[in-house]
Amino acid sequence: MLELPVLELKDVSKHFGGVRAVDGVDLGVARGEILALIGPNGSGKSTIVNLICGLFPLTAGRVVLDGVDISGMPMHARVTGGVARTFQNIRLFGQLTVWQNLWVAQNSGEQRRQNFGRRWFGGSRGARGEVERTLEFFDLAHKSNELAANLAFGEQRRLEFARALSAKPALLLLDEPAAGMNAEEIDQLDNRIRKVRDDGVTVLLIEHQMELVMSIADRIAVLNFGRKIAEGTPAEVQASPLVREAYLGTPEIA
Amino acid sequence: MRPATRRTVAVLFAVAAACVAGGAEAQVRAKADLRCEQASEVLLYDCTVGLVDSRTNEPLTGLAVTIGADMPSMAGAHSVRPVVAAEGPAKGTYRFRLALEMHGDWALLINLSGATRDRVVKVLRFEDGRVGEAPPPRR
Amino acid sequence: MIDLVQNTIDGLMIGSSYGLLALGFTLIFGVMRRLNLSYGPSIMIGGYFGTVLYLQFGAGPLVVAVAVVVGAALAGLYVERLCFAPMKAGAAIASMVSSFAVWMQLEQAAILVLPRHTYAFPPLATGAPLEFGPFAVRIDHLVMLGCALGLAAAVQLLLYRTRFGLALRAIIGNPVAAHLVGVDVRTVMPLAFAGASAIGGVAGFLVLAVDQQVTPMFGMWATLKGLIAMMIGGLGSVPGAVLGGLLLGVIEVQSQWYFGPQIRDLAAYFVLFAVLALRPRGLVGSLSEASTQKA
Amino acid sequence: MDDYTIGVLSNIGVVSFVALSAYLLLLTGEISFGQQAFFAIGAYAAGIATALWGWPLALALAWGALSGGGAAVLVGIPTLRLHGLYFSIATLAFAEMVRILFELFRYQVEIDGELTGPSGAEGFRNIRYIFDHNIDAVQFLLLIYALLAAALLGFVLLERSRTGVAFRMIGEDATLAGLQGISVARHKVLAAGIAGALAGVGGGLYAHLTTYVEPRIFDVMLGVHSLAYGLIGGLGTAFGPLLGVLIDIGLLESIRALAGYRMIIFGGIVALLLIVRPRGLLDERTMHGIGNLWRRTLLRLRRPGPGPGPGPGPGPGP
Repeated sequence: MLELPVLELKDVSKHFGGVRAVDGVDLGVARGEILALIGPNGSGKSTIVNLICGLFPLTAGRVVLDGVDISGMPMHARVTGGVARTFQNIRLFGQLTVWQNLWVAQNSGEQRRQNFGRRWFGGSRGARGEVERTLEFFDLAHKSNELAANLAFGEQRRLEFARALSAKPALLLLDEPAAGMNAEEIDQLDNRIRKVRDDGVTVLLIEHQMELVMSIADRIAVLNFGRKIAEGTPAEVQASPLVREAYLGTPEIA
Repeated sequence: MRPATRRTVAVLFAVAAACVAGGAEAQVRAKADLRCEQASEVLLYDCTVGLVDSRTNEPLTGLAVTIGADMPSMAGAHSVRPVVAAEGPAKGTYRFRLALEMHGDWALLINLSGATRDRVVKVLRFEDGRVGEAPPPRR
Repeated sequence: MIDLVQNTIDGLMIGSSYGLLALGFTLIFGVMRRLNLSYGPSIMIGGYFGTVLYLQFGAGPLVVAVAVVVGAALAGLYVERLCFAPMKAGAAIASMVSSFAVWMQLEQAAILVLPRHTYAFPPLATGAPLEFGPFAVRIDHLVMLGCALGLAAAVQLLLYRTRFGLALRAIIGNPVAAHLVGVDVRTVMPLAFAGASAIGGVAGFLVLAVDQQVTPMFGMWATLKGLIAMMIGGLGSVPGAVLGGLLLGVIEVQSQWYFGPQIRDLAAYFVLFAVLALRPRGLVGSLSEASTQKA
Repeated sequence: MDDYTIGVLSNIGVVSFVALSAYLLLLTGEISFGQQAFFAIGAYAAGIATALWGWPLALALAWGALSGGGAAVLVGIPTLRLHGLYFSIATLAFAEMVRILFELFRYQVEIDGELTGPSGAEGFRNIRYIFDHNIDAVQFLLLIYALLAAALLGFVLLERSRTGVAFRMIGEDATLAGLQGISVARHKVLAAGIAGALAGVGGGLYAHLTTYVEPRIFDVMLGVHSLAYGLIGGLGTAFGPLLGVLIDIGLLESIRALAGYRMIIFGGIVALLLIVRPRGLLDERTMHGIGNLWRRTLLRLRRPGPGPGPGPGPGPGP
């Protein structure tokens, strides 16, 4: 790998009491790729996302973003540094409007400099334009002034994705974005993730929907019991006997 | 600073200036001597307040005197409607009747207007059949 | 040195009543994860029940004690019905403020019935203090300590050795799951509420009997003391409540002896503040992780 | 207007400052039982400034605000990592400590032949600025409401700002707000500081309004009341706590015929109200509804034609 990976997990562990939710995982995400992280329920996928964005402290190991060790950084500083995420269970600010949800999420370092001094009395024209473009892209423009809590389920999912993008992240963590979606919605999601990647955002995708994963992932890493058991192209991973064993009884991998 | 901010600040300063503007003159300061005793009914008290100029000790006569009462421990919760005092027989004394809501410590705000504007605050403990100085609160 | 020990003894005795107050508090907080500000005023209502019986009918201490406990339990039930039962799951703040509004109600009701500032309350025991060498212990203080330890032990047994306790702890752990496995939240909660207020009622009776007077300020006093003791000891824990109460009592008596009454309260609040800033979970761990969530 | 009405209106205005102070912290999701402490600090600081140091009122009020805000920031830092009940109780403990310290606080100077200044539990009398400077009750009332209007304007601007929206985000879900790149700690200290300053101004006004303060005034009752105002009036707008104050003091004063039953009725009304509307009368949804209605009306006025339409870039408005 010539270029420095966007994200590197170095021997990362997270123990909850005696439970080793994540146990010595090494993982690199290259710039501009879509890396899918899969594994059975409870294999530690979501924990890894939480460790990357700083929700939990690490038990051991390091998280390196763009060559900078962010292991000890508070959550908000990681966002400024370029990490954004969505949630498996939708988490929105329900009492705020769609517009507000996106506007205040503009927190990359560059956006902050632009917004400085305009924090108090409305956003800059650039900030507004950005929000409008994002809303357009996610087909939410007509809902811009609606309270987030009043949106339909699918719209809320899109808003979450949109909000994560608002921070202009270098690395986007998508935690089961297709959960609860129908085929058509998954198709749109697929297109959007590709488009986002083409715009230069690196994507770490956690997903159970194997069709989606196999269709868009450049590489796949497989977790089981908190350990990485396989990593490679979709074809390589599908061929791995360890993976088959881990997924025994779940036919969709085959 | 944006125009809106500037305007806000300007208004604030104007208000502030207006407050400072009222010139300081040496005002007469009143001193009050307040006595209360229970009237015919429980929680009803007859009070007499003697008002004198604190420098000269001259009785202050011909003033409009109103009395407000409030419980310090529950400011605002039990305040009674202010009563107007009537000038009494002795020079510089004013009499009024208070209907309180409960026993305990009451802060009486004695407001003077007319030739002299002032306010004197007295804290008394009103009990069943007894009115006295309020000792410093314990609990 | 003798002072120090004597003060510690007095502090433990007085602290045992704080422990009882905290015990009732922690039961409500542990079960519903709600802060009942009307807890103290409910006890005050019980106290007024008692004093009316005493002054009007010359009731003896035992009858008065029962009246206080029953009165407090009834008032507690009223608070639960009005402020806590109708609230949806997320409305913790609203029910707390609501319980404050009811506090105002209860206090005014008490003043309406008995408008004087203080009323006499029957003494618990008037005998001379027991002497142990250079140290003296008041008999009513001993009764207080005995009741506190006994009740705390009973509550602990109730929580960990009975079906009702199991139901309570199931609710604390996970209300939805408890409902699914057949614990009827709607009957357990009022019971817990009345029970907690009754425990507070016992504490209230003991304190009032030692003071031999009741005032409308007692409600606020009881809420504050119970709250402080509970927070020092640790939310949701029976031993924590007792320990917190005893500690608070000792701190108060010692600081009053050496520095005077104003420093007494200052010291209590200072310790509370320090405990929260340095060790927010309190000195003893909590009944369950969940009970430390937002109130 | 008679003196009585002026007095009640002045009270409403002054108490509104504490209510706004508690409301600001409620926005960030924290329940403070301790805003009365900053009210007290502001009252003593401003009272000392005019009565003992001979400062002009405007400067004294600014000093009151500074003291209140400064104290709030200082106490905010160690209590920051506390949440929920822990934070509430910590603020209560702090406020009671402040009240007791004022009971011990003596600082008296001879002025006009009389000892003036805070004298422990007996209180602090003769904060005579308005009498010495011939400011009559109506003028002082206007001052209170001018400052209140300024504070409200500040709130309206705040709620349109990123910082204001960030406050609300933290209030709804602090972890999620942190994951949007918002520094929760910094925003909370900021909110605590502004809230303390607001209470400080209110305290300064109160001291000069009554000419007399004593530590007992600033006990827990005041703190819980100010908390209740926002919850009764509504958390959707800064006018909510004002409505709460108006309902409490205004309504209570207007039904004086019920003297003796007032608290029973008021307590009942509040308890029932909170069952129906846990976030108060003017809650977020109501305010959003009102905002939409207003926007649609404006649109219709601007270009007469059918349909409200989706509306243009709505801006960051609430």
